[in-house]
Amino acid sequence: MYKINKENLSALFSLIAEANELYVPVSINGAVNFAAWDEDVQVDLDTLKTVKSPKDAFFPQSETLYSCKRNGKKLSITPEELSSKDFVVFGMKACDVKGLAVLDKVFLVDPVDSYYKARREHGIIVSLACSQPEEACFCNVFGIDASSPEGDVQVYMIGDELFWNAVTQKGEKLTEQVKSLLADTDEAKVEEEKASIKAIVERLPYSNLSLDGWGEDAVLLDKFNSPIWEELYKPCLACGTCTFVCPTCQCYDIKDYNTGNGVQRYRCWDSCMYSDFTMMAHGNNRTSQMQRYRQRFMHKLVYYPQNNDGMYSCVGCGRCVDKCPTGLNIVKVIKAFEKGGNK
Amino acid sequence: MSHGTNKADKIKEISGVNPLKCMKCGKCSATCPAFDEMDIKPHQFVSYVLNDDIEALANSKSLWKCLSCFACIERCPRDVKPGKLIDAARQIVIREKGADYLKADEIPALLDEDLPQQLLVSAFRRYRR
Amino acid sequence: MSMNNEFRPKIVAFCCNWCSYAGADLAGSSRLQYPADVKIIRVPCSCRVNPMFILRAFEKGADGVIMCGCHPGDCHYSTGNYYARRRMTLLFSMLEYLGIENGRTRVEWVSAAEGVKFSTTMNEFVDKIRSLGENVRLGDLRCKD
Amino acid sequence: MQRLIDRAKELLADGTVVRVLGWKKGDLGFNPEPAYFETAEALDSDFIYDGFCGANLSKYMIEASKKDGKTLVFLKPCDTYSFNQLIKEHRVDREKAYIIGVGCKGKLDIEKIKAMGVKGILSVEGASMDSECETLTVKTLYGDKEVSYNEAMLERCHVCKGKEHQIADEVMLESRDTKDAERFAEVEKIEAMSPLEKFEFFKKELSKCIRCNACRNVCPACSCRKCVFDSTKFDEATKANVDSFEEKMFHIIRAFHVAGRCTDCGECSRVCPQGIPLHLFNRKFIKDIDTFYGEFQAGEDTETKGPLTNFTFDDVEPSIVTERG
Amino acid sequence: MQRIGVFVCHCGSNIAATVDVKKVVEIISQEPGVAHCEDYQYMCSEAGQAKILEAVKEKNLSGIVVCSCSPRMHEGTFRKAAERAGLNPYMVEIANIREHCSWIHKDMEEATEKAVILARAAIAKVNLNAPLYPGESRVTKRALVIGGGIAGIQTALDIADAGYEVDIVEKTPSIGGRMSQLDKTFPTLDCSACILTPKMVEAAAHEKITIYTYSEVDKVTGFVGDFTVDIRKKARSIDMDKCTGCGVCQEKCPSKKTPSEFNRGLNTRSAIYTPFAQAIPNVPVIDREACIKFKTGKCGLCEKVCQAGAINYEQTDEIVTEKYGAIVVATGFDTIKLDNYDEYAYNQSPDVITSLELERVMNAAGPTKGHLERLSDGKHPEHIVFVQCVGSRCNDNRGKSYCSKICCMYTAKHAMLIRDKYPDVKVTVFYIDVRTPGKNFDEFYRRAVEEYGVNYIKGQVGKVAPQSDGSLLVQASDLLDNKQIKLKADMVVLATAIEPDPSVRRIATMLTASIDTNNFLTESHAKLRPVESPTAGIFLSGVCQGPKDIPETVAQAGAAAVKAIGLLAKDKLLTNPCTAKSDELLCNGCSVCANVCPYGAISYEVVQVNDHGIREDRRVARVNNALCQGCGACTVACPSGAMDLQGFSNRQIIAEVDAICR
Repeated sequence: MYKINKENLSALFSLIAEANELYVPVSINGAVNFAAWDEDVQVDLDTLKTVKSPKDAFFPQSETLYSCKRNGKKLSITPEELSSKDFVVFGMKACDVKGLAVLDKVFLVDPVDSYYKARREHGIIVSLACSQPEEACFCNVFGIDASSPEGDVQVYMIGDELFWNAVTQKGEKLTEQVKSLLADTDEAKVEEEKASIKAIVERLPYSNLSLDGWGEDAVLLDKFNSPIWEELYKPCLACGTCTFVCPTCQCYDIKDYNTGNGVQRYRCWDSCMYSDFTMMAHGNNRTSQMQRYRQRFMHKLVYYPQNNDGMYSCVGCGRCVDKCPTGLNIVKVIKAFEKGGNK
Repeated sequence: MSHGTNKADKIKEISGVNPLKCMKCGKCSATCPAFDEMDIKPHQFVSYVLNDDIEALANSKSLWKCLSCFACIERCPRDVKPGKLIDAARQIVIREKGADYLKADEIPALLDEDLPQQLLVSAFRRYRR
Repeated sequence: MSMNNEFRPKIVAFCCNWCSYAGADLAGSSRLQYPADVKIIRVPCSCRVNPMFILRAFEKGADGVIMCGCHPGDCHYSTGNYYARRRMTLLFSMLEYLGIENGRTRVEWVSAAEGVKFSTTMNEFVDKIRSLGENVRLGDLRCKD
Repeated sequence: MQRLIDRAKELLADGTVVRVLGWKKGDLGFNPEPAYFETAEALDSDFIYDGFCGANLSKYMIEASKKDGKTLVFLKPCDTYSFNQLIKEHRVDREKAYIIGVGCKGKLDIEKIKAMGVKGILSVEGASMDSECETLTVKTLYGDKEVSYNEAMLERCHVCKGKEHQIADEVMLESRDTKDAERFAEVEKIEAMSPLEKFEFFKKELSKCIRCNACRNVCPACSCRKCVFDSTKFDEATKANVDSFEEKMFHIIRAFHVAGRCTDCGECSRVCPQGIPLHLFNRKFIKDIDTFYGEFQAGEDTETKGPLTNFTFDDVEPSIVTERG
Repeated sequence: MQRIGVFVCHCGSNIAATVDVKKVVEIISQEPGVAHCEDYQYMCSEAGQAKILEAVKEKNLSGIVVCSCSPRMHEGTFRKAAERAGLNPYMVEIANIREHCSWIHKDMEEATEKAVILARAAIAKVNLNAPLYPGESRVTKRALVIGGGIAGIQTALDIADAGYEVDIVEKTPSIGGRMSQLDKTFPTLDCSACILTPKMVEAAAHEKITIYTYSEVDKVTGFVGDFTVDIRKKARSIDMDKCTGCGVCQEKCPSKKTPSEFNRGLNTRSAIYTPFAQAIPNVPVIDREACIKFKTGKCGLCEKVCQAGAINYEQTDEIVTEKYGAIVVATGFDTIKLDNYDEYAYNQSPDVITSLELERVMNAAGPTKGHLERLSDGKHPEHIVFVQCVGSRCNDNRGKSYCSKICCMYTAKHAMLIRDKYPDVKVTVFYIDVRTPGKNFDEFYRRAVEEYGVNYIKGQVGKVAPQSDGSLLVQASDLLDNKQIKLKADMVVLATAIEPDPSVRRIATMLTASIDTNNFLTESHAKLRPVESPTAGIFLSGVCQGPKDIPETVAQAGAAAVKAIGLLAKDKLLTNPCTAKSDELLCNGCSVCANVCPYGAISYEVVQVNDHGIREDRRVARVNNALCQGCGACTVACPSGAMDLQGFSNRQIIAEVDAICR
């Protein structure tokens, strides 16, 4: 266990950035999102949740897959180079880190997504414990411990100090790189902080949310055919906010961009809330917003767990609770089914 | 008449007049109150400029007989404004003689709103002598 | 000309079929020169010009976009250019508001008889764009390579 | 609020309407959602109308107009402009709506309260229509906080268009005058910037855009069945901003397509998850329209020609943009 | 993907001198989609077109790009060639590498590069072209002539003689127009009335001609072959069927102070009046602004004296709606106002008159019964001065930049007539140029000088000053003598510039016919289509198109008639297939497109749609192809992109943009 005074954070970042690309929560006109660090950005480690989850450090909102260039009637194709430089994502929360585990089960199983895999290999996670969990948080419902986030290095912000605890080999390596700035310390203060976080988590409004009737054991068709969906979806605007702020949503679309002299094929996040999601030549297999709305939550709470040994593809970060323009969210879905006898 | 090119251009520049627009109607001469005293008549100013014969214009009596009353400018149907041409010719003569007591850019400061333009023109003439 | 490194802007000119395109034809038959940087797209009427076309041109690398139509009152379709005038006024104002140099867009009314005006306008516009330099504020970087 | 519930129950009971479109209590006390109610019981247990009911329900009337029977809809003064505009565009059916114009004391923005550093909010007191609407008491995991009602209001309420409903079958509850800022002040501030400052300002704001389309989808004027950015008609279909140009394209065109139709209801800015002041685009068009073509407020009536479907022979030329500097 | 053939024309050296045609072919051959590319000397020639036919056949082409002159020149030619080759004619696009490239550039490298880009844009567009098929629209076999002067009368007679119905709309109470105000006509000196009146009578009696006098065109909708026109028959206050034209009412009318329009205000008329004795119809109108009955409610004398009982004070304006296949504009001219020409003292002295006023003075039915006398004191003039080019050929903003064309000749006529009738009167004409192109025109002018002793002086009049003795001091220059001269005259006659009748602006707007800065209607082509407006179905007759004299007017009237007859003779017209089209699956039914459509071509209907499995009733826009003229206003107004323009679709234009910016 090491520590560093907050005053020296800038030096720490600077040192990390010498050998790695560095992503930190950055505030732009009040909105905090992960972004590349440089000396001019306004780092914000106090805001609990970034608007977007940090998943796009590993799975960017859009990325080029390959480029075609045209020369007369000839085409040449250049695949995009895979990520080859180490990068550090500093300040991911327990839920965000767990979100990657959800993505891993999608992108790292056969067929492996090489773009994602390369980023996972080169990505070093410095996770930050949540000293002040907020009302929309319910990570504990999915067995996540906000006081002890996974990652390569765990850090704690306590008072004027940041405590640094390398967990993995990658973490050790990073620690070596920045050791000059770190001081040795014991774990007493960190243990105190953990207890304090746990106490707050127990008082969270959603901490007792029950997942009974969902997950691996859910009766799929009962849930699918439930009339409750009809009532739930109506305010939905069909925007993509919930999916784009979510740390676990992994759907993407592949599109071509005509640059004039060729084409860049890129992929970008898609949202199952959109009417043209999975649009095919014959049309769309989900024709109503109710079906699209149902898809999102069935996927998070039923399909994904049933395909992945009971692992939910929700980590309880509560971003959808905070950001839905019409006040809809996964908690309301779970509660509605609970009220309706879970069918 | 090779001497004239620059001067003719200068006259066009100073006056802002395109003498090619003249359709030779003679309304300027018909209007001019100083017609009888002029050796070169207002409608001829245009031809002299067109023919680059600025020397003759400069040596003419007309140059100093023009009252700058602007009747020809007012009446000209083609926007040719012989009055402006003669005025420009006058300026050229004055400048050449180096008797330019006032520099053009000093004038605006000396102007007041009530001062008639004609006075200014005749002032130029008077100071030359 | 293209041998030296002089900036050669890409300029798109939308011309209505009835007046401005014919005006451009007249400029041509009168042999009135204007730079080859200007490329004309024929549209039936200035009211056919969608703001999306103009943004698209910038997206794909244009440095300036000019729209020409019949003089107000002379529209072949009687009212098209009046609508176009409002649309372009608002669009240009918005571009200026977003910090895009406001000389990059222009509207000029050119009749079929105004070949001279057409070529003068194009010369002026090209000069303006050359003085503004390459368009970096409104374009898609992917189209630059 | 009880009066609203009672009146809605009456109208349901006497068959005037078959459903009620209003707001339903959220689970956190400050996240109500738009909802339909078809029974008295549902109204009794779930209906709410307080400072957090900012959602403009007029756009939901597009779908409600397709349903059988009349829908009772609660519209705040500013929402009625949108409803009128939708009538003008044949998107809603006046005959299918029973409109209760409901008073408004200024709507609250939970994001503004959070931005004041208030964390872990459990409940907010003082947001009800019966309260004085001066101070909010915010109970949080980390203690109670007091917040000024006005400071927690949405931007749009500070430039409120007024307490009058533009269309309604009846009006209930008092409104409060909340206007304390100039509508175009922010736009003017930007207009006064140098081109580079403007460019940097919008670049920064738009860099936050994640193209979630919330602004578009919530907008009562953006009611296209299929948006141009979702169709192939212009070859401009995009799902994510890959290049900064695409943010500009999207937001310019979004604002342009609603120019002259936008009532300035402020929903776009309210719903943006990244807090982009999207109204600055729409309001620029409104300001320009007012300046160039005479004052125009979309949604004041259902007949007047919109400024972009209208003209005068001596409209200003586009060169005005360059000439005024 | 299309299989595109690209044909690059040399146009002799017009293109090839500046554009490296071979290089264009070389580069364009490598463009994707280009299955054939060749160049040729003259693509528009028979041999050139044959190359297209051959290539289409051999290479199985589906689209064609011709890099040549302006599409305004030969688009039609190449479309026809494509059609002969078995392609849809709308699968052709033109890259304008002559007017827009070779003719305006000098640097060969630059011009070649540009030609390639223009060709690419055309290729990009044609890639998205789809076959288009013109629709058919019917032709209403009836023509409307607006204006009942000699131009309108002649056009109407010619059309009617060909067997088609014609309506004349004339805004004054009688047909006849300016010609009826003239005394004699040059160069034959026929009496104007003697040659005009028979034509007026013939028109009135013609079974195919309907004349609406004291009427105006109120509204025009529709398009070539199928115009619908509202004609406002202004309340005449006379029952035309009952009136016998006896004239008693006019005699008895106590209100006689209104300036006579027909006599150019030189004398007065009664409130109930016919403009002149030979008026057709010979039915008076009541000028309600002058009529005592209408002003005060009292009087009613005319009603009392009218034995036919034709007076009807209750009459109101009546709107007649009629359909026409063709419309001829013959709105004629007026003289310009002289308010800005103080130097001629027109407003100061009654003895300074315009030439048109002199016509009335010389006319036996005019204010002086044909006696030449000063209007101020009735004295016989000793010296008359004519001033030419008053307000014509003026570059300032007081007059007109053009030559009014008729003044030289009528001034010679006036001078000659005066000298003939009153040899004692001295006549001086001040001229700038005497313009007499026309058969027997110069001879006529020379006779005035040589036989009648008219004194022509080259020089313009600078000033006319009324003197205290009632005479007029005319100050002018004599350019040939290089003298300034001052003459004493008794009358001054101003050859005032003519301008299109002010009513033409409103009419042109209604017809969507274009008009130039001088308010003359624009012809479709200055040389090759001089009597057609660019707006299909609108034809031009007389001075509304440009200054002209009577023989020219009559000739043009005949030409306009022939063009109209050519149109009316067709049973069906092919419509432009480049019309707007709405995608009903995307249409919001918001009406914004209809709001900007100048032709009322868009309507709405509720239809059941199947939107990818969702069936519902929707209000959607429908475009009437016969009405749509393809301007595209709707396509931009439509936010969803549901409305698109065939032949100039969003994607086509975008493809051109992309190709140019690439």
